[in-house]
Amino acid sequence: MTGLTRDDIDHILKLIDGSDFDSLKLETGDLKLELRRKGAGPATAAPAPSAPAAPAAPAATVPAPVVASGGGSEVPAPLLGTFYHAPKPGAAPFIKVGDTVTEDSVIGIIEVMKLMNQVTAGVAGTVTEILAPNGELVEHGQALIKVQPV
Amino acid sequence: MTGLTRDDIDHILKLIDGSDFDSLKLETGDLKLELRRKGAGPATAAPAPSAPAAPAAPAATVPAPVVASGGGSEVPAPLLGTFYHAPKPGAAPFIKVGDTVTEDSVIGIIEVMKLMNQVTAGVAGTVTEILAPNGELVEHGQALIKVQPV
Amino acid sequence: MTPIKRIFIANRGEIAVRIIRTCRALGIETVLGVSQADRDSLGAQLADRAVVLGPAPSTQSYLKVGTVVQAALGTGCDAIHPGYGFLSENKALAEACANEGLIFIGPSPDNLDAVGDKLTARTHAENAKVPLVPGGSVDTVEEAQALATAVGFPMLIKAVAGGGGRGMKRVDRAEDLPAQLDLAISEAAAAFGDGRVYLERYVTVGRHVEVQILSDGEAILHAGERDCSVQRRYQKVVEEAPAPHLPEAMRKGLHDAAIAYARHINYRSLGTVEFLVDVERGEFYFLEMNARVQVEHPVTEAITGLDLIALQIAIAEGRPLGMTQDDIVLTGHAIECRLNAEDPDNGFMPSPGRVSQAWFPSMPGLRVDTHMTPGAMIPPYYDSMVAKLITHGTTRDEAIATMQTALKVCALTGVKTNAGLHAAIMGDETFQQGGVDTAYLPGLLARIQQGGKA
Amino acid sequence: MTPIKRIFIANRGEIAVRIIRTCRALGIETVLGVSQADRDSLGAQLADRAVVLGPAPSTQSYLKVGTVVQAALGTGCDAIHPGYGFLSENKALAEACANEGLIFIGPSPDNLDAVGDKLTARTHAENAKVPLVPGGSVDTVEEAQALATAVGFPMLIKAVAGGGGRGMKRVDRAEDLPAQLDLAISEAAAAFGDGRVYLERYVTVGRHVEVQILSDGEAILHAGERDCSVQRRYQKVVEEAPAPHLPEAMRKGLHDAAIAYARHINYRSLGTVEFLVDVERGEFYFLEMNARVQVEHPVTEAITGLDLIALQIAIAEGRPLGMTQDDIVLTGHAIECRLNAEDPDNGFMPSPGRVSQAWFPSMPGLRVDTHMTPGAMIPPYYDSMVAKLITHGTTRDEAIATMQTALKVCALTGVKTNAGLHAAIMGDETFQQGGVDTAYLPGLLARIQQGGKA
Repeated sequence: MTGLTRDDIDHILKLIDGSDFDSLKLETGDLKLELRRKGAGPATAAPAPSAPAAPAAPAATVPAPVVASGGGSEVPAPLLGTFYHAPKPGAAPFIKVGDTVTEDSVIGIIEVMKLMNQVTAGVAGTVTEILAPNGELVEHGQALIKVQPV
Repeated sequence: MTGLTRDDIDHILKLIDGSDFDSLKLETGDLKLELRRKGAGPATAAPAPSAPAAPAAPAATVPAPVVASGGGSEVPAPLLGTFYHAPKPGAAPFIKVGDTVTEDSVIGIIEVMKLMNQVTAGVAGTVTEILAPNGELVEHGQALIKVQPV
Repeated sequence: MTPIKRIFIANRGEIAVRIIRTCRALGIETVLGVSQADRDSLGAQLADRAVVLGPAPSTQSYLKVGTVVQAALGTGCDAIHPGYGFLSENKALAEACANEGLIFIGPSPDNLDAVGDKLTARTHAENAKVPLVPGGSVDTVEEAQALATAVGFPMLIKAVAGGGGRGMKRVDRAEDLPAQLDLAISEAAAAFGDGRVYLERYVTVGRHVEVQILSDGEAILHAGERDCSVQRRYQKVVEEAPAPHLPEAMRKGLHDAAIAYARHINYRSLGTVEFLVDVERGEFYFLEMNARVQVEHPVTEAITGLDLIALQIAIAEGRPLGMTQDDIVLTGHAIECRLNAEDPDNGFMPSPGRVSQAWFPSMPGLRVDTHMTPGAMIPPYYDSMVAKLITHGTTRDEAIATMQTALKVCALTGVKTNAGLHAAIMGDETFQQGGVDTAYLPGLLARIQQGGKA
Repeated sequence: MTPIKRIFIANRGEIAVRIIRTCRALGIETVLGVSQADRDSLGAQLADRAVVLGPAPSTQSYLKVGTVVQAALGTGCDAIHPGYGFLSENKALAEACANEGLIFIGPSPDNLDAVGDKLTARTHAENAKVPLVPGGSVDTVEEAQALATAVGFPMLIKAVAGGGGRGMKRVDRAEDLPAQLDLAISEAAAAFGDGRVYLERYVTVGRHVEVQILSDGEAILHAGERDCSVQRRYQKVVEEAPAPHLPEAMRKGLHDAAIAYARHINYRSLGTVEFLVDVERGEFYFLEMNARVQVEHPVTEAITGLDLIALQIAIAEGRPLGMTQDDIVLTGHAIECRLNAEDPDNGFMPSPGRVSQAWFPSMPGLRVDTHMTPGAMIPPYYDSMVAKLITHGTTRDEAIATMQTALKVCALTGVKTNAGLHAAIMGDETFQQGGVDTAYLPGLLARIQQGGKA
């Protein structure tokens, strides 16, 4: 277990003082520190309507930035749209839990007004969780899947 | 230099989550961590009028709670009133920087409506700084002097 | 005339913020005395300076006369505004101010004497020919029995030193009187250190109507009346102005009686004379005079357009009111809902804690007086009132409709509040008809509890 | 008639909060699309749901038509409110809404066409017999010279695709015309991808007066006019209603012209027809029509008592206005000050950052529309307007006096603001006299800069 030094604490303080106060995330080694002001989190969700069937059109590829996390890396949605697990309705999903992915592995499709955008993992490792449900709206930056980096 | 462990961080997080959000003070070893929300500090002071001459009446004794601090212990005012360094105008001050005090040493007088309250140090050590000026209003809890504990 | 330059505010919460608002408009500096629990409160942030008086409990901070006066002097203030509650009607503070050359923004110590003791206040009312509930003071059981025979049961035994509903006993039958009297006397002695009691007729159906008085010592004017009959356990919940469905002769009678009382005691400042209106008999009785600004003063401000705090400060400065009764014109109807941090589902237990959202947007006809902000802390030590919603409309119906909208739009989350109760009252047909008495709210609460929709 | 149940708000800042306020009052749910920079904004907290559209820059979030429509569909909304700015007059959004079965809370794509292109708008005005600044479109230098001879110098060359002061060139002499025209055409082509320009007489002393239009497609009503002449670099700073010192015949002429224009293009929704009032000649000229709710709509709400956002939603639902011109009664005078986070001492540079205090208490006659709270972040990516102070009084003097008090009382600290400039304007004798033209504010700023007290 890595200990924090006084310099680390100074660094935390600087982050808080000089930057956005509402939330602070700090990662060092296997330690993840996350502060968020009460009441400042994302608003609670109104129920979404049932999603249309996933389309089968070919898709543009959008690399997803990777956010490191204590229990693995979360792959966030690179854009807002409807997230699909499979290339078309009834087809096998691009990935499932336990799969090994490379940075270029397609993990799903995000549709924006009939435009299909392939999403790649952006990180190599083992898929540990599928976070965003099939056929529902994902926000920009919303975590889609979780990957344990190799 | 003492390092913070993950448990320490958990403790910080608990303090923030479960308690008053506006400010957090943490001390461990010689490390002092203090967080305060921007804009939540005490209001800035309007100028105070010149204080009346210090009276010479005998005084009740009020023990001051001690607040540990990175650079020594601050002795806070146990009540609001006018703080006097000396028992009467022109007399020598009760203490000066460099003096050694015990817990029971009188460090000054706080007057509230002609009632004189002797303030004791509440901690043994060497006086390193006189913080509150003579003859001026001190708030409840305001730091009066600084003592380096022995 | 002594212009005030810097006011020490000896209070907290919404009224401290309300006073700061008028002071900023007038260009008067403010120093707020706060307890340790309130050092990050909105009032402390808005005042030009805030000083910590002492620890959280009021007895160690807001109620310490010497500390308050010392703090006012030490911060160069020339006046003290006591708000309501706490030291607002405390003669010792008014006297200490006089001794120290500070202006007490309130009436004189003599005025406070004349209204502070319930029995003295009753005597003044008698002398001013202001109607009183039939009754009087009693020392012995024999006196009490004679009085009861003359007045008739049910009767109420009240402690002279009581107030706000404390120290009251209802007696329905003559045979219960001796034992209840003994009990009342010993309870009063224990609770208030003053065993004196008096007997009054118990008025079963009554409305609480009070008249706002403005006096500069020469001109004594009224600013209309307020109806505060929507009460729970003697605590006002909803107030309005004017009082609905009052016969005009009775309304005028109330105004005249209030002025007569204030004139009789040479009252000078803002004040309120409270009456019990006996709907069955078509009569009204003097209850007491409050020698301070009231929580519900905004409904009067809404229908008169006056700034009562500004007037209170002007009177304290020695300025003449500069107006006559005809200058005070009442327009429309105003309603105030007291938003409390309390849990209506749990016996209205106080619900202190950290507020997550506090949003009271500008809306036509809405005024909100509050010290709440997102992230504000409601400490458990003080009153649970956290905001006052005041609506003003051309008609009473319009004021109610605006309040219903305001209750839907505004947000105070993170703590439990009585907002739902206010929505139930505003939506209730009986309240909408107007003119409810003090039995109304307990009845509505019982109906709600029985599962019947309010 | 299609009742709206859930509105997607495709905007940010104070107007998002303003729309949420009316939706809460109407019982309509809201979903707010935000950029990453605005995810903790007040609007995001108050909406029933907030979704992140994309990164901070508007081009990647607020301006992406497809993303906005997808977000509205994906969150189950049945309508989109575009606010002002951003996509509010974007025909592609209105069309996409129509294709996807969403109600666009604004006019039809055809209406947007009719007012979006400056030259088309001019042609419509001509056909509707609405007065235009003498001038017309030109393709060649010869055409321009002929036009200039007929109209007279000084003239203004305007880009057809320009707006908000961009793409304008003043020409004072005939010999400068050819070169300036060439320059204007190539600049317009470069800036807007559209090289078309037109020439107009340059009106040296003008007042900016605009008429609020309400149309359900059948009834076309006006809600009075607003005077927005206090401008700095074509940005409105102070607005008021009604326009002071306007001859009644001219006021009626403006109202009639606005209705004639709206009727000519079969306008249906809320809209504003802007005019330039030529004080010297006693004439007025059509400028353009804005097919959205305006920043300054609250001054009209103050003097009419209408909720323009509620009316805009009702029209979008297909409801009839349910009123006639006589039902719109104008009462008193209202003024709006746009509080911007900018540094007046440093060329009005935007001053983004974290707000420490934001306090806008209820005061008689004051309305504040804002998304500021203590601790709020003002991101550097968007408009610097952070609050609108609106005062309403029986007279213009009263509205000014209330604004002066409000500027003293309210607090927005932590960032620099133009509050001091507003105080200078409100205290300036020329402004107090009323009826200033668009040259007024630059003149006042010059006077202030020269050290002369405003």
